[in-house]
Amino acid sequence: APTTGGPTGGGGGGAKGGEFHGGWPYVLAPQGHWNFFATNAILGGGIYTDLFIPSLAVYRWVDAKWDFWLAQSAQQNGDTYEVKLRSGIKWDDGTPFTSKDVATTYWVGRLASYGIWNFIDKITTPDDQTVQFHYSKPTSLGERLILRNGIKPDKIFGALGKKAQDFYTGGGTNSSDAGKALVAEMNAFRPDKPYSVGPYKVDPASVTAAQLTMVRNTGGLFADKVNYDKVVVYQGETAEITPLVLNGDVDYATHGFPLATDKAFQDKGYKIVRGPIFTGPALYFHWENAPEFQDKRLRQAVAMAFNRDEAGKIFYGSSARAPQYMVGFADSLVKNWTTDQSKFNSYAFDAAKADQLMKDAGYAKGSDGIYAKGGKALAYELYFPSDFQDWAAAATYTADALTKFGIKVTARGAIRSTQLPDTNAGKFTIAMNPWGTGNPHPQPSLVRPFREFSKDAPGGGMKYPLTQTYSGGSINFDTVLDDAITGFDTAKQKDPIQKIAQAFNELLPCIPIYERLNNNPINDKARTAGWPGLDDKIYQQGGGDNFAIVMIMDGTLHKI
Amino acid sequence: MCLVGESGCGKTTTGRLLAGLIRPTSGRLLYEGKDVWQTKGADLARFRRAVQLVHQDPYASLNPTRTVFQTLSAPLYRHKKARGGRQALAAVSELLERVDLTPPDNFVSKYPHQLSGGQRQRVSIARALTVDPKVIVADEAVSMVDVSIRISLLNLLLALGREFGVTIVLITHDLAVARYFARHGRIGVMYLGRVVELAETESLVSDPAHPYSAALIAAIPEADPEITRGKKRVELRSAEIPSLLDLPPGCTFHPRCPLSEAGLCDVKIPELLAIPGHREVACHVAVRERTAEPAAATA
Amino acid sequence: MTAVPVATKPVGVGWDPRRYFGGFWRHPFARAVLKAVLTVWVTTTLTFFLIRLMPGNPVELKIDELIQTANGALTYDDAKAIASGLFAIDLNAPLHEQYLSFIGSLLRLDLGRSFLSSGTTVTSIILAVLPWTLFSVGTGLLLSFVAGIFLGLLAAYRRNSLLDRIASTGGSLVSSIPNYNLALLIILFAGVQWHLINFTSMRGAYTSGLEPGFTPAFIADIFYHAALPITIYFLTPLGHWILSMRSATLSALEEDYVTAARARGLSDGRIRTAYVGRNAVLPLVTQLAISVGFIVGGAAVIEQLFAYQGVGKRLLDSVTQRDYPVIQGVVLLTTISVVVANLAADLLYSKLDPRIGRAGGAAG
Amino acid sequence: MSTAILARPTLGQRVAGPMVATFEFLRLLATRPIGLAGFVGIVFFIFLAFVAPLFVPLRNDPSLVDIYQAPSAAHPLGTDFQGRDVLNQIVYGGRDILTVAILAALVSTFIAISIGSVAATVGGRLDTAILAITDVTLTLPKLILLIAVAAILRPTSFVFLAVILGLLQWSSLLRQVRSQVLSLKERDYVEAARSLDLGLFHIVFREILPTMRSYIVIHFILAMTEAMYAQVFIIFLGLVPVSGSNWGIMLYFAQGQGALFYKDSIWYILSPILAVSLVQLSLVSFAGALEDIFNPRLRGA
Amino acid sequence: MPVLSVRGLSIDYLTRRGAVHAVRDVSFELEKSETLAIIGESGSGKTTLAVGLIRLSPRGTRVATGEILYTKDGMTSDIRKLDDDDLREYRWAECAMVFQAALNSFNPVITIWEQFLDTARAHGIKDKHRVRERSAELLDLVHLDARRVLPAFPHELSGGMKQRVLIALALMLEPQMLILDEPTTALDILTQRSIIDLLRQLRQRLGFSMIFISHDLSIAAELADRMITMYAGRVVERARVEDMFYRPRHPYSLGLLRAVPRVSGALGSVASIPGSPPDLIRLPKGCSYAPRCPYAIDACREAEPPLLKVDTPEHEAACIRWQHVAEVIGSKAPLPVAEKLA
Ligand SMILES: Nc1ncnc2c1ncn2[C@@H]1O[C@H](COP(=O)(O)OP(=O)(O)OP(=O)(O)O)[C@@H](O)[C@H]1O
Ligand SMILES: Nc1ncnc2c1ncn2[C@@H]1O[C@H](COP(=O)(O)OP(=O)(O)OP(=O)(O)O)[C@@H](O)[C@H]1O
Ligand SMILES: [Mg+2]
Ligand SMILES: [Mg+2]
Repeated sequence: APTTGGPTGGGGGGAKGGEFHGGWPYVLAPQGHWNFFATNAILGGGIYTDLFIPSLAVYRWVDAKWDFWLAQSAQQNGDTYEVKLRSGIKWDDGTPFTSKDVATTYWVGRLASYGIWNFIDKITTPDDQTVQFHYSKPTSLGERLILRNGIKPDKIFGALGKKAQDFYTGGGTNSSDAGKALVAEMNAFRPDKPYSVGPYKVDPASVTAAQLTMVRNTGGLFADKVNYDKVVVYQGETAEITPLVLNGDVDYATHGFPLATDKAFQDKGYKIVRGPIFTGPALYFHWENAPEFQDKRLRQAVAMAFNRDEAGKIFYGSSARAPQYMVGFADSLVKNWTTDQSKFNSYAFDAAKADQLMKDAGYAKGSDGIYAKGGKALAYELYFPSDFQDWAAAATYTADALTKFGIKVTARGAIRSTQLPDTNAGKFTIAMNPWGTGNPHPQPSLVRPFREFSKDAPGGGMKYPLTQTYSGGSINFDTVLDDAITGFDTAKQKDPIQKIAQAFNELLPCIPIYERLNNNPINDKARTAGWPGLDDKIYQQGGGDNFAIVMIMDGTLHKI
Repeated sequence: MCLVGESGCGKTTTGRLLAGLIRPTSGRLLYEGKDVWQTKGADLARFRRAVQLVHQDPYASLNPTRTVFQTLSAPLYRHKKARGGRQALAAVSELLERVDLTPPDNFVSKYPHQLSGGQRQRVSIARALTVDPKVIVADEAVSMVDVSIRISLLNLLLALGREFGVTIVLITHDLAVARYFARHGRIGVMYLGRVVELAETESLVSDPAHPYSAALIAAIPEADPEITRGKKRVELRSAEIPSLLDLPPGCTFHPRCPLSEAGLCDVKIPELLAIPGHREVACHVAVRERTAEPAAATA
Repeated sequence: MTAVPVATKPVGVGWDPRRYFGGFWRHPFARAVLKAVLTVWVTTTLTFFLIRLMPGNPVELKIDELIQTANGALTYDDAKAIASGLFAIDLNAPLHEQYLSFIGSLLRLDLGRSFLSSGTTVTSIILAVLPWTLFSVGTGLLLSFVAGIFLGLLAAYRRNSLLDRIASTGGSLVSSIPNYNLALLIILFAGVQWHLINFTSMRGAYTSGLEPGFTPAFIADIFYHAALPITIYFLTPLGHWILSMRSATLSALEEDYVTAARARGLSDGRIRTAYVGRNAVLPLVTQLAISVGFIVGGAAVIEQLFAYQGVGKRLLDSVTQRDYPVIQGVVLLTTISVVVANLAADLLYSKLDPRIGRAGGAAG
Repeated sequence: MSTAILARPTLGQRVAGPMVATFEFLRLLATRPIGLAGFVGIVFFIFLAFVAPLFVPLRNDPSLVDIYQAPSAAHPLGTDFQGRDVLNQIVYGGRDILTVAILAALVSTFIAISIGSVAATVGGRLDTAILAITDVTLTLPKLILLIAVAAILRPTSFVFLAVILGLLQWSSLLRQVRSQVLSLKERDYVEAARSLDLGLFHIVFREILPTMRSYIVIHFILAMTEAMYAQVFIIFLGLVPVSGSNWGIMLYFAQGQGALFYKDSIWYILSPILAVSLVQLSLVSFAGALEDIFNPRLRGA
Repeated sequence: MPVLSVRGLSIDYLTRRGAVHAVRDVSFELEKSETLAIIGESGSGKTTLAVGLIRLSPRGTRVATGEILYTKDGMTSDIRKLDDDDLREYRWAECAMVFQAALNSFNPVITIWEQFLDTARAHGIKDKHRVRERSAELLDLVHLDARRVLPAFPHELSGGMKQRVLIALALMLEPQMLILDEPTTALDILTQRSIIDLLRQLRQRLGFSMIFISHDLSIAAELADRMITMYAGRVVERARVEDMFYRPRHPYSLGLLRAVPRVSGALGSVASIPGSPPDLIRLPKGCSYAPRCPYAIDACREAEPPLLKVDTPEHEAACIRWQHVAEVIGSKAPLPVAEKLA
């Protein structure tokens, strides 16, 4: 994979000053806090953290290359990944940014189970500007795991990092009691104020339930590049943010807006960005509770029996589409990661074909439904998370459509916090759970049906047997999934991925309904300018590498 | 038989006790020689039926949601005195005629709110009669009906007593009513939950033995200006009635009694004792004065 | 609006607690306190066990959430490792042990820590939001109580007048619309359709960046931000107060002591306040306390809709996140505040009604 | 004595009585326009929810080209986010809501009446215990508890939901029933029935409960409003597994799908709001009128 | 000059069923220091009349006709025409009233002292000390301990105490006139006796006029100088107390007297009046007592008889058969007095 490339993009074309208004559902103090290793940090996990605890680099999805942020450059030397850091950058309290900060971030991150630690065994800092990651299990996933974590200050977390480093080098593990205690200590740690090495820093006094303000951090990364004096983040989920966007208070929002809102935005003249998210809902069949679907023909029939494209469009309009290649990861990854797309069936809506498949499988269609040979009518419940409004819409649509097709499906929703434990525990016949994930590598997407919702789920999830037969012979998904990420040579990984993709496409362990595109409104009339045309490739950014942040950082966006 | 006494002195309680509706804290209630509260089930029910209560308030004693017929027929059906509507109607009509609600047809399907106080009281009496009681306890049965029709109700009760051999115990606070009703019987005077004097009516009225009875008779206003204005008064020592929760020791009347003797009345509770003249009285002084050998009587 | 309950006979029925509690029990306030403690205990225990009856546990949810937000940066195993690290409590211990340790720490006023933010105590979370709910609910409720009392009294005095009709019909109309519908209607019409109010600027409890303190600017600001919730808390029970006060006044007006006061030549003002008003208000005081419980509960959806940082919104969020200690804590603390409101009402009632304090019995 | 008279009290009570009573009731109701409107509203909504679906075909096919239409002849209340007819959903969405409300009211009224009258009649420790429990439940913040309970117990069927709602709201009625029965059982006519040895059954069902009939009816109606409020409340908050379609779910989706903010979707979000509010309004005004009618003291001039 | 002179007063209650003619064409006079008793069955309009005299009739009441003339210091005014302030002054300062439900006449939530104070203030007495002295004095008059009673709440007093407190309160402003509506009905006999004695003493000492309402003849016999018998809203007989008891001229008065048994003396013959009073909305034609009257003749059912002077100038009865009644008493029906004289 390419590991080169300096910062690209505009670079401060516009005038300085002005404000940028975004929205994010952050958690308020005291539950919200400034320990970004633990959950519920204020703005934690959100795109805006990049503005004050930026990562080493950000990924340019369409170009498939890294744009360096805190890193100056990075290099794979054998089993060692070496990162050179930018110099002259200071934390908001004046401390210079060094390799210690990076090392501390990853040592403490080990307590927070940073994924990279599955593949490396140590970090070294030969000098203030250099950090080395030593792989014990080489993997092509590693680069992203290293480059996309926000860097936290050694000054605040150093003590904890030291403890962690000593503990792990002494052979400690997270599962030991001492490890647990250390993890608990890490989680309970509460820095008393925010910190920043990025262009902006959060003004703690401004944090209310409604909004918070970030002001310039003069010594930070890109401090001279960014244009806005302030970044305001409005707090709230979709329902709370919608009126703000309509009111013109918010320049850019990332929430998943329903169609009505989408339309209202368009009426207001906002631009709507429809970038990829690489994920969406899928139908999962319980292997034992709905044994009829062990026959792949039935699953294939279901995939064709209803208009999956429309199921997505109900909520998102043009921000959703049924995947072309039903392979378990996003269409946009297919070209790069598979060798032969010709045999991928798209399962386009075709009731007649579906009928035929059902007939082949031995089912008869009566006037009021489809019957098995024994005369048993097919009837199921589709268990969906009711608080995911987009899914809820798709679920009711799907249930109605399948019922119309002849398989009686009743949609039953419960909030995610109820539905997920239930589906994990296998308490369903058909469930709606996600497929795909926002990683440029397809393997993490493929993990979901086979491991997350089946093998690894407490209670066994859908209980899908991982050894199956398909046209290419027998396949054990578990081992092939491991093969797919081994080594640094991504070209070599294409074979196992092609194999899973083909098997997935034939067997349909789950039926992806649609792939969601985001529908981010951009208000370029109130405060912000510099947004490229909607066909710009920047909008194809995925996986949290948010384009707005990228464009704030590189100075593309500016005030009107 | 009549029971008189001031308000709150326990007349109603006594009435309900008699009817077996409440259990005595101590002592026994004998019916046909048996202790009622020792009997069980059917016997107790039989006793309860034998003693019926007619309540004071004509507006509360009938269920407002039930017609006269329903009120009267329920016990008839229940105790198998009537089978089927026709029999019940006949029986009900007869009862109504008996209590002078004529013609019965006018009354059977009326609800209580369509009746006057006197008529309600008659229905109450008729209801008591459905179970052929041996005793009817009429608790202030006439106090709340108009003066003008009281006497006819009393007469009705008296007539029922005569005709059917029912013993009627009238409870009242109005001595005049008691005298009228029990002119051939006896009157019991109650004070703070105890019977203080029990005597034949005329002798009680003309010559009360207990100081409380005397005070009561002297205090009653009469419907005759000359008599009432010329009456002799009994001066009480206090106008306050003690609380039932905190009864004075000894004779409960002693704090108010003009005859009270320190060291006796405020210490010892007087028992209801027979004295000459077919009467019983609960007063140390009266017993002493009216009995030849007081020592023997108290022994 | 309930029919006047017929007084019970408090005397001599069955088990006499006086025998066991002696003089202490006889004091109505002591009884109210005992009842309050019992209520709190029951609620706490109830939620404790119900929560443990839930299938699944928060760890799974956390894993799901981590995977969703990490955008593939986490494998399932990593997420699982992180999530397990977050949860200090052992959900597999025997229930009674968990319960005892829970009650134990409760007695030390320790409500535990948030599952999802293990460095934060539940107490601090709730203390950060409860005051806002109490402030908005309290203000709304008191305003509506006062207004309702006033209008109800007026309506009763002008019985069958236009004012009476408007107040009692309008009141019952507003009261029968569920509060969440009312809130939606306000947003829909006053906010979105007619642009009467800029409700987006009213979000939160106060304006970002404003220094909290007892300054006029800050106080005006918190009222501005609480205006919408307060409006709802004001409107929803208003009709109930009007109608109750109206009927209480009507029956007070028929009391003999009112006629007697008139006969004594007392001024109308004095009769209206000390004789009619005061007696009519008495039964409403208890209702006021009970309605605190109702409104704090109803506040959940109102706070959600108006983005107000109260305890109700916190509860809903905790429910979605399965943050057990916080759910537990919120239920406990709201119960306590409701119970305290009840206690206060009992106390107030016995102050206002001399028949209670000394005779005992009727309290509660 | 003719048989006609014979028929009057017995049969009369069963047939003519109720008819006369109904007539009298309607006459009294007619003098209270608001109560009458409430009554008409209830009848209307019961018809709408339970009878109309038998005649109006269900039209829930999504149609993407028709979403968020403003009211028109074809869709008198417009269409929803799936292009489905809103009026049709209103017609079909009342049954569950009303059924749950009625069931919950039945549950709570049943608990209140049975336990309340038992407590009052039996007395003693049982009564003390019941009273203590009632007092405690009375002070519980019920909606808070409901949020927790609903989230935790996940009522999947509407009977279950109704039971939960019913279990949460019996306490105030129980206390009132108990004190009513306590005072009623001291009434002279109940005492008379006891001394006439008419039996416990007769006393409870013929003497005591009938006098409380109006009272129970009113409280049943009020319990319905309470249950309906709470039910829509938790559905709206998404705390109850949603299945099928009802006004609460409509509201939940309408709000979630952003109908609040889109100009053409007013009718979509307004419809369930109005349906729920109108039912509540009808119930409350009818109960108010009933109270007026049944309570002669308030009847007044 | 009478203190109070009522002329042709009629009071109706307006109900849905129609107007209840509770008081019809009532006229009477109350002389200074005299006690007038008004007796009659329940529902005969006594309370309506009494309340009407101080213009306190409840809502939905219509005073159809008549005047209530009140004289003080030679000045006569019509109560019906007083403005609000004068009316308030008239109430209690001139004419105090003890209500039928006297036990509920106190506001339960404020102390007796405050209610005394309220009354005083309403009539312009601002000086608390004076009020306290005066109340103590009055309570002493009714044999109560002011130190105990004043700070008490009403529920802490017994019925008899409340009744006495109310009488004390009534005397506070030294009214010329006291209206007592069944002041002793709810009390037991000994308490009743003490109240009666108290009233008699007070009247002797203070010399106020008193209207005493009761359906209990015996109390009237105790206290009254003159009596009025009311039936179905009308005054049917007006007489000095002895005349009323020993020489009644209206069959209803006679019936009432006969319906009451006695405690002392001979029992005599006692009898109820059959039937019940008429519906005051739809009154029968003619004499409203005719349906129950044993002496009624056809003429009685024709027209309502006016009050006729009988025997003495001070004795009036609304009966065209009054002579017949006189005969009956004279011949057949032994009245108590006849017995006593015999
Ligand atoms: N259920 C009860 N519980 C407690 N005390 C009671 C009860 N019933 C009656 N009492 C008390 O017992 C005493 C006697 O009451 P009871 O009703 O027998 O008096 P009474 O002589 O009938 O009075 P009245 O003439 O007013 O009817 C009273 O002091 C009363 O307060
Ligand atoms: N507020 C009212 N509305 C309608 N009718 C009334 C009202 N008050 C009293 N009445 C009727 O007016 C008539 C006279 O009532 P009033 O109270 O004056 O009688 P009373 O002689 O004082 O009776 P009692 O001896 O029972 O006190 C009765 O028939 C009564 O039913
Ligand atoms: Mg009694
Ligand atoms: Mg009267």
